[in-house]
Amino acid sequence: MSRISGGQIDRSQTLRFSFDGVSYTGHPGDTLASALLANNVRLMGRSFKYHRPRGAISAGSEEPNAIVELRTGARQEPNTRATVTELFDGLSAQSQNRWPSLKFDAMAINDRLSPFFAAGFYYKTFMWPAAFWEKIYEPIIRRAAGLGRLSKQDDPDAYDKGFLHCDLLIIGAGPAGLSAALTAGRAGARVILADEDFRMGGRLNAETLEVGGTSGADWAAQSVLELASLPNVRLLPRTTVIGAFDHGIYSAVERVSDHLAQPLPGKPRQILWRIYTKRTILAAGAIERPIAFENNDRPGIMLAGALRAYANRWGVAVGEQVAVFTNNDDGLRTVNDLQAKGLNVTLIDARKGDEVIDSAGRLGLKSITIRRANGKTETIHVSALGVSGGWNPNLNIASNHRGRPVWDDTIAAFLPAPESIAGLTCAGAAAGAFSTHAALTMGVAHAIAALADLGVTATADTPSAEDAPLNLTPLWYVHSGKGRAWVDPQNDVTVKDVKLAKQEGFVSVEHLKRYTTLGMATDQGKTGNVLGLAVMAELTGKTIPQTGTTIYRPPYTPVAMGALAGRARGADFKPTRQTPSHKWAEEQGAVFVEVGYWLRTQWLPRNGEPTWRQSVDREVLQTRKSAGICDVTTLGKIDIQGTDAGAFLDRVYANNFASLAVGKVRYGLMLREDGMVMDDGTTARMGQNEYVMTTTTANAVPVFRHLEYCRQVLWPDLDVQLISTTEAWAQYSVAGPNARKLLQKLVDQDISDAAFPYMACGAVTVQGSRARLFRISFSGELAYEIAVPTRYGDAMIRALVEAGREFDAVVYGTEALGVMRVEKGHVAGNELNGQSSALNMGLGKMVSRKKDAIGMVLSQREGMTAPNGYRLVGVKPVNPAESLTAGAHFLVKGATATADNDGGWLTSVVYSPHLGHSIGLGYLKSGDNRRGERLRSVNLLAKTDIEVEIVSPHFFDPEGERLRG
Amino acid sequence: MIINHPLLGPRDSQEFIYLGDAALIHRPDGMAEGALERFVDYTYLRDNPAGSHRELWYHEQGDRSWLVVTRDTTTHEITAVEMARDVARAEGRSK
Amino acid sequence: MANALKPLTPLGHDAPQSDTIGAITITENPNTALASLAARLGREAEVASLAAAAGIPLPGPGQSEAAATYGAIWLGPQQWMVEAAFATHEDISAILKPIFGEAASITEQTDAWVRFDVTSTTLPALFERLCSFDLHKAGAGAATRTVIDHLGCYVIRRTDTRVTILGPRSSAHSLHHALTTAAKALS
Amino acid sequence: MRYSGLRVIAEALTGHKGWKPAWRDPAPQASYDYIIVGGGGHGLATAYYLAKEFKQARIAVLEKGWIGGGNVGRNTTIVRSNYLLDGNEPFYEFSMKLWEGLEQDFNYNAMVSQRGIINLFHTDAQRDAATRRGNAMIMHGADAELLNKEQVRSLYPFLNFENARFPIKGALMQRRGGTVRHDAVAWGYARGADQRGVDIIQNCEVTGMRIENGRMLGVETSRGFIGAKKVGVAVAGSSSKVMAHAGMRLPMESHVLQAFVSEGLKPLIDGVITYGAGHFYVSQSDKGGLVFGGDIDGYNSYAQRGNMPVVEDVAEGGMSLMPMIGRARLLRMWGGIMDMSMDGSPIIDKTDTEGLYFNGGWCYGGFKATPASGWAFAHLLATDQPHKTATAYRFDRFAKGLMIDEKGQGAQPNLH
Repeated sequence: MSRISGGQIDRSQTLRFSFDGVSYTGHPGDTLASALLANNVRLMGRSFKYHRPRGAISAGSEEPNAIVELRTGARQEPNTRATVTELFDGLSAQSQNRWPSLKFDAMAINDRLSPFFAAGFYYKTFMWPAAFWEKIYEPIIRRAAGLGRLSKQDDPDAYDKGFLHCDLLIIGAGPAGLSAALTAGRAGARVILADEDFRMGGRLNAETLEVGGTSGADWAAQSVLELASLPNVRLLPRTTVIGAFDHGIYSAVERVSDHLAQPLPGKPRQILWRIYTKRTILAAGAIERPIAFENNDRPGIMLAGALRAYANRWGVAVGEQVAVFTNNDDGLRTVNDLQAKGLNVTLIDARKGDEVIDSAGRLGLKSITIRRANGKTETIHVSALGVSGGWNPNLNIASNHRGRPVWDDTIAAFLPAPESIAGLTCAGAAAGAFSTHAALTMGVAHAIAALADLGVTATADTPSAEDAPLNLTPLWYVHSGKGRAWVDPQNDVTVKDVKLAKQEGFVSVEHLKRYTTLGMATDQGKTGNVLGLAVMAELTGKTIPQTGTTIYRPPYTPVAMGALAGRARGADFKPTRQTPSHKWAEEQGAVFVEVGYWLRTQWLPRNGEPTWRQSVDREVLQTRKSAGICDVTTLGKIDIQGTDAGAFLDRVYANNFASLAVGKVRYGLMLREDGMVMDDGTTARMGQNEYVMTTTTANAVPVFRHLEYCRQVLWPDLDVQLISTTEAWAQYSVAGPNARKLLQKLVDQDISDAAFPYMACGAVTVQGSRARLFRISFSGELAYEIAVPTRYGDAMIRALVEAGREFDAVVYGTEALGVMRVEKGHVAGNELNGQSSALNMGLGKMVSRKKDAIGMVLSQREGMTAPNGYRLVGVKPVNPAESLTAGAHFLVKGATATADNDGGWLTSVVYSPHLGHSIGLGYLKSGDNRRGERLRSVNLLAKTDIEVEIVSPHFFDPEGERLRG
Repeated sequence: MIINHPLLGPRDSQEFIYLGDAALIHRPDGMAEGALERFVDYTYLRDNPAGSHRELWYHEQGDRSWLVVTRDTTTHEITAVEMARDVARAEGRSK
Repeated sequence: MANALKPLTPLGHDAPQSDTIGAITITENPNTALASLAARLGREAEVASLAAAAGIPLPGPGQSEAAATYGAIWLGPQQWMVEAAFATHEDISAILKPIFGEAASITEQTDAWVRFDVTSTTLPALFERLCSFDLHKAGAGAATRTVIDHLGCYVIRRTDTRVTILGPRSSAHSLHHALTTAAKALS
Repeated sequence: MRYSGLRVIAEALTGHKGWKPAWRDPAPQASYDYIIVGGGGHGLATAYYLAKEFKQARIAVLEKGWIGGGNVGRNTTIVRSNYLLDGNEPFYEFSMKLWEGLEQDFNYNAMVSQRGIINLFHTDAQRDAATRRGNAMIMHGADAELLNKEQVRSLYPFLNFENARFPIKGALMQRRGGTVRHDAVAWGYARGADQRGVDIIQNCEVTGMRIENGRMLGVETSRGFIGAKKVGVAVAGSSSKVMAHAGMRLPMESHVLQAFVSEGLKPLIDGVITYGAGHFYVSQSDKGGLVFGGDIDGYNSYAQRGNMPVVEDVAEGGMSLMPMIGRARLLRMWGGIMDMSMDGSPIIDKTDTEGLYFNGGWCYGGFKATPASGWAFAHLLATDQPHKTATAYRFDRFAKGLMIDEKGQGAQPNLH
């Protein structure tokens, strides 16, 4: 048992967990890694390429080796770092990327063949024969690659998003972060203190150092208690700040439930916080780096600080016989602490010329070979080796805005560039200040400075602490034999690979990274990048800063996709908009269709109608025969008022509006400035200075935005006011020969043709309640649109249906609506495709050139007025039994199906029950001169090829007598 | 990003819709001589500077004001936010 | 005028729906009539005095204000949403138009919106999960439009413990779902 | 030096001593016949084809940083020729055919992998548009199939077919579409061009253009003046900056497009999937990462980094399309600067300055276009005639009203 005394674990409680099916126990406060080590399990994973046996090298989120599949079933999480996985009762984890088992991994053959798998080898082979790549080489590579497995089941957990605001965000709750938070918190500022660990305190929890006369860990605990008592301070443990974005916005993930077997009912697994802050202090500490030597990747070989952390924080000795290989004084701390714990420790101090040159132990470290300064080599038996090549300030977030870090020779590491992110400063080890004293004082000083910017006065109160220097003498890799020395352990990038990259000219740090995959693993090179850079620098005889720097992009550590999506998934992906007749339609068993966010009635099946076509045919025929009712509420409605409203409409519509009389409606065509059709609809003049514009359902929002742009930006002195009324009114179309009779039963005023002629509009009452009536028609029938306040929409549809009973009126959906508009040759979505001009649509004459309306000028360009351009045509099959397909293209008889012969395409196709055959609208080159011509409509996807006749787009009542009836 | 709305103070740019270069304020006169050439230039050509850029944003999920935002396209730093209507008037737009 | 048509609430019921989840109560409120009021160009001062005379408050940007009969929410430059009791002001635009004549543009908005009144002693914690409107800072009277689960909504801080949300009526169910889900996550 | 499996084995057995630099590191000469500004995919491909196909010499590629550091090194690696319009489809199909023979042609394994791309549709209108597009593709010699819902399900059973806000109705499939190892494309062209005598000059930024009475004389650079008979600019993302040296304003804006990769996972997704109801497209790299992207951030930017709203929007699309990825982790995100043109389509054309040629405005389409773009630009530079597949990519199409607007969004770059 390698549990030793001490540590911040609760030994009074025992937690059961399993790894690769074997049961173990641990304690609250353990991580999966500390608990496994406590159970003498050092082997935790396999490397990506060579499948080398691996164990934890760190005690933090920078871990590249100890990554496992956590949990089972739909909650299985691949690539989870054992070193930051908080232990819970019942935890189950599996090793990954090995077969058949972790101890006996067949893929380890790659390790034997490693000479053939040097950096970039795959760019140089697998090219012959060409067809073999997809068929043979790549499938093998894909199967072998990848790390953990996703369950392929839907993620069962919920994720939340949230928004937080503060004066000062402090990232990291080590000595610098805590002292900054205490300083700012006591001064009354709004503070957020976030730390990725479940226990705040940072390195203080892993050290035996004293702060203010008490143990660092106790000081941290007391500080956290005080901060928790301050109402203006928000503590966010288990929260990783993943990136710095523009203007003081930071993104953070709080792991609300990951330390539980599963989330509590109603609770999210994680919350993605968007933090708005005025100032930020990055106090994320530093990350220790290894020294590369042959076979430096065996389980049991760790960073010296991690070895110390396991002993001090978790009461775990990784071995009785231990060695420490260091080039700085921090490594000596590990020696002292472990010796104090009664372990037998050998020191190899590189500064004295001693080096570790090799190690042995197939599945875990058994011995190391040391070359002493005097050249003598010796092999000693150890089960743990702590390595310290120095510490890299954890400047990750500070480089998110691509500010280049600056090299500091005294610590042989990169420091965050000053001012690299507006409002952010770095304190403590993250700024290269490695002593506890420096961290505490810097935290205090930065908090005072940040608050001073905001006009808040804070006072310094810094506890005493050690202030020892690092005394580092750089050593990056040990020069010795032919073996491999790992730089990036997960991706199996070795010193040799860096040398090969150099040899082949991939010297730029970006080329090095991309060619060798250095730093591309799940740890994003937190431990390996600077080492790789240093090796390249040595090879090229340049300094490290000359060779390049490494900057980091978000996220700081990998983030669950679920957290980034939050609640917006499945049926909640986007909001749903319901029409006023929705409840009624549901009762009738209507079939609904998504139209943008709207759900509209597509058709209303009646008993004994097995196919949708029968329902739609009935709706169309009955409407044309008697009367039909349709919910048209989804059309955009924009209330336009002001003394210049008429002049305004004259500029946003291509056709003339100035002459529209009060009480009248007119069809309007709206162009984009590039001359293409933007939208169409009717606009009604309800009063002297009052208009109601309707837009297509799809363009309601863009058109409103465009109108605001026109009145605010283009013509700021026009007296025009706008507001949307789309949802304020429930609007129903009543169409068909009996439409008037039907409506008259409900409308209190006379709506005879004389009193309410075609294209009339006005306020009316429906059995006493307020309503608006428009005599407009999309179907080509005698038709009205009646609008009542939305709350009465449900009652209105029921009233209309009731009133229509004597006429056997139907309620029709979007399909029947579509049939009738194609029969009438009205353009809609498929024709209003943003690529079509008024001329293309056969509406060229509507574009007035006598006024400066938007789009008029550019619609006159030669390319848009060419006579051989597309024109809207009607299309019908020569053989009525054949049906057309929207999207099919036009070819003349005998022409091959090539682009040169492409005449155009069918935009919309419906079956016209009125005509008894399929009909369509299409865009055909020179279409308006080709009436009566016979062409082929070809759909190469379905291999259909039918003869069609080009006809007028107005299939039904071309003179429009019915709608005036 | 945060846009400091002249009337409403700092707002998340997610509430806004971006249009483009504020030069769009200067729509040519469609009835004037040589209108076509001017409209082609106005509609299609952009300075697209790497640096300070005056651009139009619309507070769609807010007060529906169009704003002229001066923003550095290399750092995203915003140095000025004005009501587009005021800017348009100041630059000679009227009816 | 007597009304033959029977109204439905935005959530599709005869009576307003109310949900209490933990310490949070979310109540549908159909009893307010709404109309937008926008000053015509150049007649802003006139509108201000007419409003004052009629007891209609015209709060500044980001604000709402309640008076005896009328309340108002700032919508945009020279534009407000006027509130009054539905029982007495169902035809609110017809009531307001005579007050302002041609000095202002008035548009009925009552049924364009679903109104939810949210009461809780922990409103800031709830709204942290809904939108970027900071209720820790925004006291009574603060009002803004922002985004809640992709929906553009007005959030009006009536008191420390009561907030009104005006959302698009057609999405009443989606908005209600968003509010109750957030409330459950906190309870 | 020729690459081959045998060579790899031989080198492995002799300690990899024999590998030579993939390309030289020459100092710039006083003048060249051709200067290609921009050592990205398009610039390197242009130089390669100028030398190999058009037998031209005295060619230099000037790169301000390191080659392949622009969009060719920061994209989602998708190749396809599923375009709609006559102005585009022949060009992208030509590009696809070049991809299909590329590796043998330049003797570098760029892992051109034709595992198929599907564009999902969710409404009847989208299906109609897909039908129109599919027919246009076939008429231009490309391949296209229309899949119904069940065919999509059989390919990708884990997509969200139940309880979806926007149900999947089917997809347009191009089986020849797929992915390519993006960095390898730049390296392969660079190596191939270098072997044919092209000088690839890194860390050499063009700071000005020397033009006399309408004629290009050469370019001022951070490494001094370099004379040239013809200068071809292929600097996507920086086009406006560089062409400003010639006093030109371009019909484009620079925008940031973010792209994303997840942690390595065992194989899940074989081909490329594009969501039709949200901003999300995804494939899985041979290394195991899910490579995905969505919409541009939408504001002018040269910053090569984006903001969270788009990240969250993309994740929402991903979770809605394939809820299994909730527990996969986003590993890294990056931003590339796109030339977003006014109609969403590129320009490969001469300029009013004699001897100055321009290639840019690729919007999202740049990577898949790399081979054809290089070939067509080389053709223009060598013959002063547009390549037959690129005749529509002219500057004057806007003045003439001949826009190539695939999305029908008009003159607003951030909508394309």
